Formats: sequence, C-alpha cells, structure tokens
Amino acid sequence: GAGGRPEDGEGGGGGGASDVGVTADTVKVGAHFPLTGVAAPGYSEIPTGAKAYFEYVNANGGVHGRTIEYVFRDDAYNPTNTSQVTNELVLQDEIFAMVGGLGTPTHSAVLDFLNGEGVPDLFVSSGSLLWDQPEQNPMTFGWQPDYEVEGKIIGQYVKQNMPDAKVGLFLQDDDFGEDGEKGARAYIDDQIVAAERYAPGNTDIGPQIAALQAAGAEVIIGFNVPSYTALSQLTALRLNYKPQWIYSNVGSDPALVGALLSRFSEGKVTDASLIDGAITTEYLPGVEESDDPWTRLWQKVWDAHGGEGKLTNYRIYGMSQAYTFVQALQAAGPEPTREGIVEALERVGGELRGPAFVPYRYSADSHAGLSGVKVVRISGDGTKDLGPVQVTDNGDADITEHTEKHAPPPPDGIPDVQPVG
Amino acid sequence: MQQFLNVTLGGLAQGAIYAAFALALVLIWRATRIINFAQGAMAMFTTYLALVLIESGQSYWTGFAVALAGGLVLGALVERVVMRPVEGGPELNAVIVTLGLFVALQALAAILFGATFQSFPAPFGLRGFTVGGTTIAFTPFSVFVIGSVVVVMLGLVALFRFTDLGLRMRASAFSQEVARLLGVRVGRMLTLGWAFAAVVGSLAGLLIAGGNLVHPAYMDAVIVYGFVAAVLGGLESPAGAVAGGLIIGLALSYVSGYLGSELVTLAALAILVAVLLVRPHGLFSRVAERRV
Amino acid sequence: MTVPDTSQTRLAESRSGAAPLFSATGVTVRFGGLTALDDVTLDVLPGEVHGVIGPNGAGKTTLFNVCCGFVRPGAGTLTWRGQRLTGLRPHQLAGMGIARTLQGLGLFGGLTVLENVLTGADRFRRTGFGSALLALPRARADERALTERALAALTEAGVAEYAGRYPGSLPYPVRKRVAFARALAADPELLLLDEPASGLGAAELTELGELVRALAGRMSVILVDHHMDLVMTVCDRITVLDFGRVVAQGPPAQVRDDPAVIDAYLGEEASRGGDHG
Amino acid sequence: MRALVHRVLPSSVLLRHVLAVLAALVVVVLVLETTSQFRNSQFATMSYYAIAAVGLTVLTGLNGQISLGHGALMAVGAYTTALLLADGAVPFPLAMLAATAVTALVGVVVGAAAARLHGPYLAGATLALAVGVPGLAIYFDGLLGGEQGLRVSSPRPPDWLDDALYFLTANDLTGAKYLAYLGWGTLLLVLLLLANLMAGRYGRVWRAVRDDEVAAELAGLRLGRLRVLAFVVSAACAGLAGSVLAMVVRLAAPSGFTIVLSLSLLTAVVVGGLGSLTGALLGSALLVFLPPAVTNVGTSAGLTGVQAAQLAPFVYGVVLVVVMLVAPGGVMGLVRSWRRRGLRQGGSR
Amino acid sequence: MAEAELEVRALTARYGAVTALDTVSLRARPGEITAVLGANGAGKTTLLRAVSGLVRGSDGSVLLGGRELAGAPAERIARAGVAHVPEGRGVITELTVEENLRLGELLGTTRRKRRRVHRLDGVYEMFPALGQRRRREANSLSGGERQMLVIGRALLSEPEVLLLDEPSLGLAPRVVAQIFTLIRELVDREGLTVLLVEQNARSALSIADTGFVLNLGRVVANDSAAALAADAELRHSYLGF
Ligand SMILES: Nc1ncnc2c1ncn2[C@@H]1O[C@H](COP(=O)(O)OP(=O)(O)OP(=O)(O)O)[C@@H](O)[C@H]1O
Ligand SMILES: Nc1ncnc2c1ncn2[C@@H]1O[C@H](COP(=O)(O)OP(=O)(O)OP(=O)(O)O)[C@@H](O)[C@H]1O
Ligand SMILES: [Mg+2]
Ligand SMILES: [Mg+2]
Repeated sequence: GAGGRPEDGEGGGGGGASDVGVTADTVKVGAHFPLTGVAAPGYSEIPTGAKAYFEYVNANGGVHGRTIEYVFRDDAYNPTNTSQVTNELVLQDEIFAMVGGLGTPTHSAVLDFLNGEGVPDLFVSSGSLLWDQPEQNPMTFGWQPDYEVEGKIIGQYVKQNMPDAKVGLFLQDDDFGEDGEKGARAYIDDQIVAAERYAPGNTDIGPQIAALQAAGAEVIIGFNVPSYTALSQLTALRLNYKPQWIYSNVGSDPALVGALLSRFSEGKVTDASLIDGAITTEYLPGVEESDDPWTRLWQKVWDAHGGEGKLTNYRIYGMSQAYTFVQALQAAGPEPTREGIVEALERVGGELRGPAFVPYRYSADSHAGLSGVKVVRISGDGTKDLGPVQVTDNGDADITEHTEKHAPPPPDGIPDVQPVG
Repeated sequence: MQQFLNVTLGGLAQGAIYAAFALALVLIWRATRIINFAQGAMAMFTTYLALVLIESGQSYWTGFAVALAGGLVLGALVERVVMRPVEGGPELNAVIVTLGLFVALQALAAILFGATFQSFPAPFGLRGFTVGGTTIAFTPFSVFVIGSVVVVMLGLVALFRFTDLGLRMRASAFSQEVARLLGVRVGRMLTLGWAFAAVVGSLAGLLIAGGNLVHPAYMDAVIVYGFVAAVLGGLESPAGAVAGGLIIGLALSYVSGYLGSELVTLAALAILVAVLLVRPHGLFSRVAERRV
Repeated sequence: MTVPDTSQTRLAESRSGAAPLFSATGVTVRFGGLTALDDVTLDVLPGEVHGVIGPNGAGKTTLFNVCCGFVRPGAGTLTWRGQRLTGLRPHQLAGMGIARTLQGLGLFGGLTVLENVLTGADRFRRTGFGSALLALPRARADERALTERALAALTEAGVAEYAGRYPGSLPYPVRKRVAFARALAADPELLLLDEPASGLGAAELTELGELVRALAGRMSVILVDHHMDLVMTVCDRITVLDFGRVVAQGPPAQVRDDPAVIDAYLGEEASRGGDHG
Repeated sequence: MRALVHRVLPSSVLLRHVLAVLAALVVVVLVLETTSQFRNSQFATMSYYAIAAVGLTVLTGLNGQISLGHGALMAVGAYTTALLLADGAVPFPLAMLAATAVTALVGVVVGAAAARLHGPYLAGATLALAVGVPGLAIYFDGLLGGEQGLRVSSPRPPDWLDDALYFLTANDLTGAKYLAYLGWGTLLLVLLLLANLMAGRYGRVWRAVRDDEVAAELAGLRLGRLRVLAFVVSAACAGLAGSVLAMVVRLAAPSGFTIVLSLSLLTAVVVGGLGSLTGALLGSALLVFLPPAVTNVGTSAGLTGVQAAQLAPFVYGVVLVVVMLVAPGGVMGLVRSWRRRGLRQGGSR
Repeated sequence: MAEAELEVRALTARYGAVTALDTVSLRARPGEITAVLGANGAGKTTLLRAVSGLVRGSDGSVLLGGRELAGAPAERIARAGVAHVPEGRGVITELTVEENLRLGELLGTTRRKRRRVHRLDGVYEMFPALGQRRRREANSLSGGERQMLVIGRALLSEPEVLLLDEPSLGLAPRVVAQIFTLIRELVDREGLTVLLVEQNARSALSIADTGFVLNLGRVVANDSAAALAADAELRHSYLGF
C-alpha cells in the first residue's frame, strides 16, 4: 500500500460494536461550556444540571446497563479554547459524543472537526440555524427552538394582539439578534419603528434604550441575554420609560431576572420585580412551576444528585438535554455506535417526547431542534399562558397550534425508548 | 432632542464611573509608578465583601464602609506581600504581577462567591429626575456618583499639590534611593499609595455595582475604559483623569447612540490614538522635557 | 597634572586662514523666559581643539544640543564645511561625520562594550535588513568590518580588554573610555566632548589629555570641561560663555588672564593656578 | 587585530542557526511521532502562541516597546487567512504569506503611531487596539462574519507527505499532527530568521534604542524607523501566528481575540524571560499546558467540574506572581543564573 | 552644638565577588572636615553609601555619637542626621527645584533637634541660579545646577554629619571655591561633621583637617591634611599631584 501500509485498514469512526467512548459498562460523553470569565454566570450551571441527571440515570441502572460518564470542560466562551478543549475531549478523553456544547461562535469552531472525526455532535446549546445542516454537518443536531422560529411566533403574537403598536427591537448584535429579527419581521415588519443593537460586553445600553424611547416604541422585543434584560429594565427605569417588554426565552428566565431586579429594592427606593408583566416564551416548564410533574422530577433529581446551590432554569435546561440524550442512546440500541445514534435520531427523533412542550424536528433532512414555543406573561414568580403552544419551521412555514397534550415524565423519571431496528 | 439629552446625561454618568476608576489608576501611578491592572479585580473583591454584608442584613452604608476599609487593607497587603519585591525592578515585571493578581483574584472570587449574577443595591433612587414633565436619564444615584468623583478628585489634587505627604509619596515613586536619603520612609509611602488607591478603586467598584449586576468579571469593561481615560488625561493629573473619563463616557455614549454600539471600542481606540498623536503624554501633562 | 606641552606642534595659528570646518553664527536659544544662548558665534577650524568654558548654566551643553539638533535655535545658523545646515536632526550627525559624548555617559547597559562601540560604527554598515534576516555572507562580512573598526576604536581608547563585558560592571573611568571609543568608532571629523573629564582622577585626566591631543590634527574637537588645566593645556582656542553670551574668545593664555573670565568663571584662586576636580 | 575579530565573532551565524534549527526539527519529529493525537493538537496550539510570542520578544524584549495589543494583530492575520482560504482557490502557504504581509503592513501604521509613545501611554494605546480591532469584524459583518466569525477549512495533509511519513515512522499523519507539523515548521523558520536578526546588527541597534534613546540617536540610529521596524517584524510574526491559529482552530471570530489573548502573550514573554527566544517558547508552553494540567489535577482531587475549571486561572495567576517574585528575570533568567553558578562552582574561572 | 562624631569600624562591603571595602576604619570629628581620597574605584563612594545605609549586607560598625547605625535602613540614618550628597544624580528630576528643596526642608523639620539654620531663601541666595528656577522641573537644570540643588537640599535637612561625594563634580572653578569656602564656614560655625570624598586631592586637602587615603578598598594612609599633602611619596602613588 501507499507508504507501505497494510492494505486492510479498519476504516474511520464507524463500525464495530464497541465504538470510541463506549465500553462494556460505560459511555463517555463530553461538552464545552464557559465556566470562567464573563459568560460564566448562568451558563456554568447548565452542565451541573446535566451531570445531576446523568448521575440519576446511572443510579438507576444506566442505559442498556452502561453508566454515562459526563466530562465538561471550560472554554471561557473563547473559540480558541473551545477548539483546544474539544481536542482534549475527543482525542484524549475519547468521548463517544459531544452533548450540549454551548455557544454559537464557540461551537462553530469545532463543527468541522467533530464532523470530520465522525463524533456525534448532539444538542448544541444555542438557537443558531447553523446546527441544522445535515448534508454538510451530518453529525450535528440542534436542540432548543431556533431564534427564527421563536421570532416568528412572537411576531405573530404581536401582530394578532397589538396590531397598532409601534414596535422596537432590542437585539444582541450577532446571529441571535439577527435570526430573531428575521423571524419577527416576517410578521410585523411594518410595525417596527426602530431596531437597536448592543454589542455584547458593552454594558452601557443607555443610548439604545433612549433611541427606542425616542422612536416612540410602545412594544419592545428583546433578543438578548439575561444580563441585558436586567440592564434594559434598569435603563428604562431611569428614563421612566414603560413599554410592553417582550423578551426571548434566552433572556427572560423569570426566576433569575425577576429575583435580581427585586433585590434592588433592598438598597432603597425601587419597585419590586420590574420585570413583572413582561412577555416571553417558554418551551420547558420552569423552576417556578413547582407542581408541574417535570419540574417535580428535576427537583427530585437535583436534591439527590445536585451539588451546591438551588435548582435553576439553567440546570433544568441541562437536565432536559441530558434526558434527550438518554432517549437517543436508548434508541441507538444495546451496542451504540456513533453512526448508530445519529441514524436513530434521524429515524425516531421526531417522535421523541420529553420535558419540552413541542416535538423535535429531527429527520434525515432536518437536524433542527424543538419546533416551537408558547407565549407567556411573567407574573409574580411564575408565568401565565397568553396563548397555545405553537409550532413552526424556518422560512415560510406557517405557524400552527400544537394540540398534543404535554405528557408527564415516566414514573421512574427515565425515558424508555425502544432501540431502532 | 430628548434623546440627545438622555444620551448626553447617560454618557456623563458613565463617564463619571470611568473617571472614578481612572483616579485610582492615577493615584497609584503617581505614588508608585506602576499601572495596576489588578485594580478592577481588587475593587470587585471588596464589592463582594459589601454584598455579603448587605445580604446578611446589614445596611448599605455598613457594606459601603466595610468595602472601603477592605480596600485599604487589601491595597496595603498586596503592596507589602507581592508588589514590594518587584518595585524598582523592570517595569514589565510589575505589570505581570498585577496581571497575575488580576487573574487570580477573579478566579478566587468565582470560587468563593460563585460565578453567577447578583444584584447590588443602590443607596439612592434609580429613577430619573423629572424636569418639566419628562424624565431625564439622570438619577439621584448619578448625582451621588458624580459627587463622589469630584470629592475624590479634589482630595487627590490637594494631596499631591499641597501636602507634605503627597510630596513624599511622589519622591518615593520617582526615586526610592534619593527619597530614602532624605529620610522618607519609602516603604510606608508605597504601602500608603496602594492602600489609598485601593480605597478609591473600591469606591469605583461600589459606584459601578450600585443598582446593577455584579459577577466576578463585572469590572472588565471598566478597566479598559478607565485605563484609556487615565491615559487620555495624562496619568499624572487627577483633573486629567476626570476629564478623560468624561470625554470617553460622552464620546462612547454618542457613538453608541448615533452610530452603533459595535463601534464603541473602535471609537475609544480612535479617540485615544488621535489624542496621543498630538500629545504623546496625554491631555493634561506638562512636560518640559530636556533630553540631554 | 602633566599634559605634554604640544604647543610647538600646534597648527592652529598656521591654519587660522583655513575655512572653518564647522561654525555656529548668531545662535540664540530661549527656554520660556530664560535665555540660554544669546547670539553665540563660534568657528571650529579643521584639526583644532576648541574649548568652550563658562559658569554652570552658561549654555555650554545647550550649545552642543543646538549643534546636534536636539534643540532648535530661535535664531542663528549652523554651517558644516561651508554648507548651511537647516532642520538638523540628531541622527544625521553620525553620517555627516560629527560625533558627541554625553555629559552623562549614555552607555547602553544591555549591550557589551564591543556592541556599544559597534553602534558607534554603525554608519559604516553597508548591508540592509534582508541580508541580516537571512544572515547572508554579505551581512557577516559587514559585521566583521564593523567589528574591526570597533576594536580599533577600543584599542585606541585603551579598553580593548573589556570588549566582552557589560558596562554596568566596569569602573567609572573605563566606562568613560568606552563612551569615548564609541564616539571614535564613527571616525568623525568633528568630535564634541561634553565634560569628558568629570569624575576622573588625576592619572586618568592626564591620559585623557594625551588622547585628545593625539586626535587633534586628525579631527576637530570641541571640548567642554571645568577642569581648567586640561582645557588650558589641550585646547588651541577657547570660547568663554557667560549667561549664554560669548564673553571671551582666544588662545588659552589670553583667555586665562581675561578679567571678565576670571570674574565670571575662574574665581581668584583658580586663576592663580590652583586646579580642582 | 584579525585574531581578535575572529575570537569575538564566531563562525557563520547562519550555519550555527541552521544547525540548531535542524536539531530542533529532529526533536519536533520525535516528539510529535511519539505523543498522542491530543498532545499533537496541544503542540499545534503552542506553535501559534510561540510564533506570536517570539515576535513580541523582538518588540518588547529587544526594543523595549510594550504591546498589550498583539492579539489584535493576530486577528488581522487570522481573518486574512480565513478570507483567502474561503473558496479554496488560494493554496494555504500563499495565504500564510499574505497574512504575514498584510499584518506587517498594519504593523507599519500601528508602529508609526506607537513610535512616539512610551511606557503606560503605549500600553494604553495598544490595549485600546486589542479591544477595538475585534469590533471591526462586527461592524463589517457582511465581509467578516460578525460575532460568529469566519470558518476556515484547515489544510489536509497531502498524500505524498502522509505516505512519506508513514514510510519513515509507520504512523499515520492525522489532521492534528499535520497541523502540528505545519505550526512547528513555521515556528522553526520564524525562529531561524529572528535569531539571525537578533545576532546581527538589528538586534544590537534595537537594544541600543531601548537602553538609551539619546545616545542611540547620536550614533546615527533613526529611532522612529527602528521602532517601526521592530513593530513590523513583530506584527508580521503575529500575523503569521494568527494565520496558523485560524487553520488550527478552524475559525476566525472576534471572541477568539479578546484582550486576554494579548495579555497572555505578554505574560508568556516575560515569564519565560524577557528578550530570550527560548524564554518565549517556555512561556508559550506554560500557557498551553498549565491550565488543562491544573484542571485535571483539580478534578482528580475531587473538585467538581466547575470548581476545577476555576482553579486553572487561579493557579495561572498565582504562577505569574510567584515567578516574578522568585525569578525576576523569568525562567530563562533563573536558568542563566544557575548556569553561571555552576560555572563558578566548577572553578572554570 | 551637636557633637556627633562619626566612627567607622572594620567596615567591609562587597558587590558580588568584588570586595569594594575591606575592613575600613576611620573617624570623623565634629567641627572638622575629613577628606577621603583615592583613585577611581578605590571604594570612596562605597564607603559613603555603606555609612548612609544604601549598601546592603555590609559588615562592620558605623557609630554616630556612639549610636550604632550599621544595618539600619537609609531613611532612619538620614533621620538620625546624616545627610548624603550622592555622586552624580541625586536630584529627583521629575520634581521641581523647589519640591526637591522642600524634601530636604521636611527632613530638617522632622529632625527638630537643632534649631533651623538654613532656610529655602538662604539656599536661593547662595545659589541664585536655583532661585530663578524654583518652579522648573529639575530635569531642565544643567549639570552644575543640579549639583547645587543637591548640596542646597542637604543643607536644608540640617544634618549633623554631611557626607559629600565629589561635590565639585561638574561645577565651575569659581563655584567650587565658593562651595568649599561655604563648607568650611559651616563646619567652623556649626560644628558639622563632614566626610568629604574628592577626586581632586589637592583642593580637598586644602580645606580638610584630616584625611584618609583609600586604595583598593583599604585605608592606606591617615594623617592630618597638611601632613598628607606634604608626603611626596603618597602624593605620587595615590593622589596624583
Ligand atoms: N529644556 C530646557 N528647559 C528649560 N531650561 C533649560 C532647558 N535646557 C537648558 N535649560 C537651562 O538653560 C541653561 C543652560 O543650560 P546648559 O545645560 O546649557 O548649561 P551648561 O553651560 O552646560 O552648564 P553646566 O556646566 O552646569 O553643565 C541652564 O540654566 C538650564 O537650566
Ligand atoms: N554596583 C556595583 N556593582 C559592582 N561593582 C561595583 C558597583 N559599584 C562599585 N563597584 C566596584 O566597587 C569598587 C569601588 O567602587 P566605588 O564606586 O566605591 O569607587 P570610588 O572610589 O567611588 O571611585 P570613583 O572615584 O570612580 O567614584 C570598584 O571596583 C567598582 O568597580
Ligand atoms: Mg552642561
Ligand atoms: Mg565614587
């Protein structure tokens, strides 16, 4: 052979009952998250949630008799680091799959590598549209509803319920804001009077809010991260500007932001929970809905296997992703392979049901994640539904109501998906 | 018009915060000829100290006082333990030590206090004043911020211009050996310089945190603009620091409000380069340089 | 102190008709309200040693600074070999053939003695950045030529044995000589020496005098110093500055006895022949 | 006299450096062939840090100009590479050259502005550069891909090389290893050129300008030009490093070029030993190998993932402080003083 | 008057492997000028630096009026009344002329033990060049003006012991004569103890009372100034005149 190789090389990642990262009694998966630095607050809780759920599953016998080993590493939200830690995860830790790697620019850096190495790249923690490119990136799957879908549903809600309102957009200056804007404009392009963008990291957003106020926006749709929700509320407070706020799911986490803002009252003066009355979207039951059976499950898991701290929505997010991965692993059968799990997701992913109100869009042609959200109003510690759960897809796809009832978790809290063929 | 007013006022309030931070840098520069990159991290640390106290039920002002006192102690401690050996050595070594301190303190805060957002109370109202029926982006807290900055600036000017202590501190900073020969307790001066600067830094930290979110890296943006402001003003001059802070605050606010927030960092670069090309030692420096 | 009396061999008189190598005419410098130089005129003939003396703050170093382009005069002109110099910049000097030592030493602490002197010879380099980057043989030959010059200068200054040392570790007189060698390595036609003798002991002073005299003839020297017996013995002519003005000019003997000079600069005792450090 | 000249100027600089580089190449091959793929990828990472760090050594160590903005210059190189490699028409060596050239050009502009600045003013201006330049990528998001950045398809090993290496070592040439070879090949080349520069006239005059401006000017050195030249050389290295980074990371995005990167480079240079190329290499190794090692130690000591992650920067910061306190001359300073002590004890003088 | 005798006993100082001072003992009496002479590198500067606490790690004993100073930090020694006019660059160039002088004055007032003899105005009178440049940064001064500044500053600190390291360096002959006269007057009037280091042995001995000659870090001669000046052998081998 060329260079004197033996001819019968054993091919790439596929094949063989025991694939990389899988042993007789373990499956190793990994992820990258910002655990230090500016992006760490909040996001660093996600992997602790996932870890807790995996440990819960392991304590209950694992998946096909295998326990799940979960390794997550810090990338400080810096793509250069992401590339390094992903190398470490894939080449050194030899993970079977990447599960829930967080961030658009960060995960972009390892997209080619993971696909090139044939590592399943499941459930990226970002609503970017990048993860849904099955031809180019066959191993990569999105998870949360993408920002465009969310934008569309919010847009339609505004169109139907506030048809005459002047709308301002408050956008993070990256794909997050861009995709959300695209979705919203599909419905309310004519209502939008201003679109203000903030650069992440620049904490003085006074000028943006002042501009929205000057443009006379009565409704502001924010595609922003939680800290900017708080900043936007505080800035508006300073200006005595009281539009109807609509925040994307990412930025709203009522438990977090609400508690934050109410705490300002301890110093002096301000009102309790500024964020009360704001509108947002949901696709998972949150920590505040404490009698939802899913939330009860998460609480149970967290109490038993969590570390320090309380259950938060970030942790629920991580647990939900972990739950989805357990489903996928079950579907991949008793001898999971990297290709097998991808194939299983493509075949049955669309039918999987779990903590989310809406189904996934997984199929051979689509690696897009959850298909919709419901619009809710933040009130007190919880939320009130403003409409039904709605689903749609990217582009021109219509928005339809999702009528299927949200099923509670299985009694033991562990999914039971049958192996695919 | 109203937007212009609000962008301006917002810029002023923000500028005052940069100024507060720049003042701390100027103080430490004049007293020890070191740029303290750990200033922000030290301030963050003492702010957390205040937060812990406030959370445990103490009043804001108790927290405030303890944070300032904590700054004093931390500054002195840092000088004594880690800065002392590098003082008078190559200037880069001091830079690296402060950078290391910065990284370590930030990580330590994340370990001790958690890498999460926490809200920090403000002692005064956060709702803008109402003038003739419209609310402007200027709050009682902004007044407090600007007032504090002015007081600190005047204090520093007085310290360096009129007091013997200020003269001794400067002498120690410029030439340890000569200062020693003149009976100046150089070690004590350097410690004092760091301690004072850390107090001013802590104040800046509290002012930034007030009515805002804190997390271990919340000072990062301010460090950069505060440093830029100090350099702009000429590092030697407290008035320059305040002017630099306000210029940066206002300019960035206008750029952000009228051109786009993504241009803010570029604008800071452009302003700084433009000023330094004309005045390589900042706006307020008076250098009658004799080279030979 | 005994400097060999070389007055017999001095050529200044015979050359006085020659065109000056360098001249400053009507130079005036003000710093704020202070007039450091006031209409100063000075000619340096080829091969002569020209002393400039005067009280502290009289403007001697400033005059050097003007000659070197560090200070832009408010009025007046500089001429180099009959050509008027305008917009002179310090880095041009070496190329023109003018070298200067500093009142402080100005040695490069991070360079060895040899490297220090090599920078003095830098104007003779022929190869550029590209050949240095690739370390072409050309660059090596160039370096070797420069090193030869530098070693020659070091030898002339009597400090070749210290070539590999760093200046910081050397005794003061040796450092002085190294600075001197660096100036010599540029093979100047005009050498400006600013207080070359300060801090030197008696023995070194003598040797310095011999060295300067040995250079005279090969190049012109302007010498500023407060050591009167050095100045008086090595200089062909002396210009005396006081408060930025020229108060006397002429051969040493004449200047020494000028009452104005005695009054402003020498003082009674010194003029009686006492010298000091 | 001739004898003296020969004594102080040992035989051909080029020959000496080429031999050293060849020896280093052998070591690199040995190391890369015997270590795991992951280590290979770490070495690839180290190579671009090191290229930038040796460049910064020229600027800061030799010429005394502090730069807190080299990350921004790396960004220029990385984006240039990303743009050129985008449609696959440009071969990657050409892209690397172009990245170097473009960044060098940027270096001319930045260096010209910086040449008049000193100490903290230069630090401030370059810090603003580090923070400001990534903003460009967001402003021109159409061309530069905004926050998300540009993806880079990193070069794949050509078959002949794969075969040749297999023939030699019986190891496959993986992507990671190829990139590591690419990075280290580039690094060694850069080291060769910089060592040439440093040993010759430029190293000398740069140091002279650093030590005493006035005396340097009197010696006929043009301060401004030499400063700019140092900046350009250093920027070219940064650009090349950015180019390698883009290929190794497969992405050029603003969040990859934060101020942290610039500061890391500076710390690498100083901690390794200011002014020494070897020191810069050591410093870069510290940057790459220390944090994961600490994290792993933390995890095996029973810390949770999050705590272990926070431990890494903590330890890194402490190491910076401790090195500066214990060895003000950096690691190389320490080595040098050991060697000197060894000599003295050996009684060889 | 303060009668502070300065006594140095077996002082040894090293720079790395170089022994710059080798068991040097000497005594300087109040009301006298004690000259320390020797060629370049003899260790004169090191001696003064060791006395004023700038050289770390020296052995031996330095007594001021019987009180041990060796090992004390420089600032304490300065406060004890030892003023050191260092060789060369003793001005803080970034401060103004007046600020430099005020530092000396500050030390003088802290010392409080003596009545103030010197005032800022007195210094300006003594050195008119400084008076005209009060508000200028010392950086702008000429070499000689700097030297005047340092001497003036030392006087303002109201010392009991004055260590002068080549005070004539860079000064015009007339000013040198003036300064030497001034020092002599001070010593006679106030009973100062002066240790005068000079390259120029002849002029130093002309105002000194006693003298010590150093060579390679050791005292090789010690006698009255007149006797030293008269010793032709000594003059030839160590003093160069
Ligand atoms: N850059 C400057 N700014 C202000 N004043 C200056 C400057 N340079 C020189 N001077 C002043 O000009 C005068 C002349 O200074 P110069 O250094 O030329 O004196 P000098 O004759 O060399 O004295 P010395 O013998 O003491 O060295 C001095 O009074 C000095 O204070
Ligand atoms: N910082 C130093 N490091 C190393 N050696 C030094 C240092 N300072 C002085 N020396 C050496 O110590 C010895 C004594 O030096 P010192 O400066 O005390 O002599 P000096 O008599 O004052 O000479 P000069 O007349 O030149 O001022 C000399 O050999 C000198 O080279
Ligand atoms: Mg002078
Ligand atoms: Mg001496």
